[in-house]
Amino acid sequence: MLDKNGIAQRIAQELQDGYYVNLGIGIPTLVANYIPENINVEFQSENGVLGMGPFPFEGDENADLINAGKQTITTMPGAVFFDSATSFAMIRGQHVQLTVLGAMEVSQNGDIANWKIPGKMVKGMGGAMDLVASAENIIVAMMHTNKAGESKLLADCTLPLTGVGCVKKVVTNLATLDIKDGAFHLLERAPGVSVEEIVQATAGKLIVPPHVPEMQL
Amino acid sequence: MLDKNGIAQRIAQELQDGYYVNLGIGIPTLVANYIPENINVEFQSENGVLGMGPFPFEGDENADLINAGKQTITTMPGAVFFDSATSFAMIRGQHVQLTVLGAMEVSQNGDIANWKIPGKMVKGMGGAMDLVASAENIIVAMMHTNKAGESKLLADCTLPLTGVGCVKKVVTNLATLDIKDGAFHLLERAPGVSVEEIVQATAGKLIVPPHVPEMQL
Amino acid sequence: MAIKKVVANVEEACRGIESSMTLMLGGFGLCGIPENCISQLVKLGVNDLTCISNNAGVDDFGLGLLLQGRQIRKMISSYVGENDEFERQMLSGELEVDLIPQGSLAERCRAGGAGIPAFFTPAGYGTEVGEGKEVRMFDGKPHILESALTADFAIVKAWKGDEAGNLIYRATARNFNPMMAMAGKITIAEVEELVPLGELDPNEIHTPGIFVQRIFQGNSYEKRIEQRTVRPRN
Amino acid sequence: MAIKKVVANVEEACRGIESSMTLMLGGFGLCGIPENCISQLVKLGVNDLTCISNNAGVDDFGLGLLLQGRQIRKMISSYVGENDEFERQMLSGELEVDLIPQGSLAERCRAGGAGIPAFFTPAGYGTEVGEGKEVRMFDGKPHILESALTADFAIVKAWKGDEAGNLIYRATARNFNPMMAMAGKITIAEVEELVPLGELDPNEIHTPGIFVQRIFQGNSYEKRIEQRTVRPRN
Repeated sequence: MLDKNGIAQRIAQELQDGYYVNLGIGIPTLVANYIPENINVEFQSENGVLGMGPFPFEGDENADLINAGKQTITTMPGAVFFDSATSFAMIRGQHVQLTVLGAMEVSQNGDIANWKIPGKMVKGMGGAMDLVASAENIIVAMMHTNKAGESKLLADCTLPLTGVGCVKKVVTNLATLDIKDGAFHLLERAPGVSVEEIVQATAGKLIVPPHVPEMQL
Repeated sequence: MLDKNGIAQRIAQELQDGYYVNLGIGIPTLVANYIPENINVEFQSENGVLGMGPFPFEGDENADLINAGKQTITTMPGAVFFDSATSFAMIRGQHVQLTVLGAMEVSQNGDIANWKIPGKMVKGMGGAMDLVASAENIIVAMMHTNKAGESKLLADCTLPLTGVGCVKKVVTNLATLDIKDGAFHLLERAPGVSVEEIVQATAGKLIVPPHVPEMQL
Repeated sequence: MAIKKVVANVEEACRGIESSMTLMLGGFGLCGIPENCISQLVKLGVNDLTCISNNAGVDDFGLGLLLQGRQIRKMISSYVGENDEFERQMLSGELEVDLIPQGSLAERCRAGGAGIPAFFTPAGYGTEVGEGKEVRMFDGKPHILESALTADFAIVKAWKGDEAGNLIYRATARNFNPMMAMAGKITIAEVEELVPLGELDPNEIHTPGIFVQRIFQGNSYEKRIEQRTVRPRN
Repeated sequence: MAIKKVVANVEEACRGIESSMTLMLGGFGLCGIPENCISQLVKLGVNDLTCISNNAGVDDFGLGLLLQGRQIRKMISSYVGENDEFERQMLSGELEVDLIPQGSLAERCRAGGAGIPAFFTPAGYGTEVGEGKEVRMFDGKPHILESALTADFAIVKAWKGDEAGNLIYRATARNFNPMMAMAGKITIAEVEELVPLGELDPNEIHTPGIFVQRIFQGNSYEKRIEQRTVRPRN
């Protein structure tokens, strides 16, 4: 079974040379720690920066330089700042090649719910709806089940949707899955996880091929 | 009767302190020569500059610095450059207080035709359609009649339209006129021009008040 | 000569802001917010405000200060609720909240300033954001029609500005400020450094002065950091 | 590390441009046009092109060079006809011309790059530009629906650019270049000065490199002036 870092590590394998990537808050942020050697990728933060670097050294924080998670950051050579309209022009115009997001629920037809729980405090969707509606290539990073042990991979989402039919791949603590033709397709098992465990933890329609390899991390 | 400079001089009286102004090619360009003392106005050129100054001194021409008429220009302190989308955001968003344009025909309900003569070479509307569709305050600068002696102030335009119901004021070599309620309203006679001459030269519906003052230039 | 927009101070800058008005306020989180004007709004005590701002500040800073005084009737934002008072007012129904996808919010402000009354975007289709909105297919993909936003006053914060109202922002403090500057009937800019005409390179300006009606040099900027993340030296 | 976009020369930059493609070309008149790439298009001899460009050059410079070789099937522009060959081809029906209000042209390119498939504008309502287009009232005023423009290749010219494709334009040579850079499936930037990563201030960049796929340093810029207007020294 993977922990959060393992999920991030597996998703990092999806990075390709020349990708511009938008990482959501939470597990997705950790993907930046596992960029494969010998490829160049750039991280876009929707508050208006391309070419983010690591966190600043203590004392070097700049209140005017943050990421979408409102964390202080630095920039790399070749970075650029822009306004929010231009930022979402990049996203909506499909200039960002990969978006990695967390989710509360994903359905077998690629719907995603990750912004609102009725009856609880609603914080808002931020840029998530723009990202999921426009990105060609969305990977959801999440735990396979919620804290109550219920599957987050469902036939239909029960929570208010963030986007419809947009998720193509999910990486969880248990598995890597593709979404197509109205079903989850099991691609890989997390280390030490059996197909049976994944079947048990998946409420939506799951296609299991005869052989399911274990992830190589 | 006014010449082109006289028309420009009369229109310059409409300038008010703090106005951003877009001047079309031809007579409108001359308005910049008659800015009243003690007021500040700024000229916007739709190819991407605010704060135009005079033509450059010989030898100082910069191929990268032109106005919408493709003439080499200079800038004043406080000038700013921007792209064409931003430029028309200023125009369409009504941030420009006054637009002065030439015209081939103007109708009594404020329609304007100034871009195309069927059967002749068509050069295009450039920014004219955006300007007339959006400006709150459009003044047309033109000769009262065409070269054949026919009125350019008509009941209806005969040429393809540039915009509908948008012109509020016309300054010609013969007169200053407002357009409202489906008619031209005679406001002023050009120096030495009689009301009768203006009536003769105006094909559209013309409202003539009992007293028509002569322009003060 | 350039048209000058300089006003003496924040009091003069905020003149005319009244209760029940719609205000746009630049900033992302606490980054690039118009601190001086927010303080002045508290002082003026105007209420029943509709505030268009990507976020709503924290309990004791940014728009949180206006929430404390219950000056805001309605928030139009993409992400809110970093503060308890906000949550209390929202759950009790005192505060109306209209949540908008961040990209649509940015584009709707730009559209308001650019004279584009409406545009189609895929963001929010099939969600509650799309409810009641016109849907149209483009290239086989559903889009919803979103309308422009404008405000009685737009209040923005820039790094440098000149007497003509030309503005330059710094790093990610730019965010929503440029679009909101375009969309205000009256736009107020507070700047960290106000410079004479001619000191800014015309090629480097982010917001042309034509969009700005009043500019003044702010003071005592706190520029609070919301999430201080650092790595150790060595 | 930043994603590098540098190609060796204009030949490499224009690789893949084929007959019958749609190209966007930046510039206003002869100001800010991609001179090197236009020469290369002449050399490649591609034809049946649809060219989206505000203007069409003059007889012996700019897009006029492509017209001479009858490489263009269709021009999408706001203002054309500063050259005789253009006029001859247009009147004889060899050349198709689609005239678009300049502001709508700029906004349609931006929309193409920004994923906005359509928007409403007042420009052209009641004229032949509005014929066949959807009309809708906003605030009591009629608007027409305009659609986004994109291109197989967008070809832009900048003053400075870095290895990551970040671009800075100079003065009014900016014009249509930034929007077209956004709207190309592949965007080629030729620059007067190509600099290493880190030499451009991230705060002063006009076109972020994400919009640019290929960049090269052009040479022998003629930068012809269309209307040389001067005042005498004295």
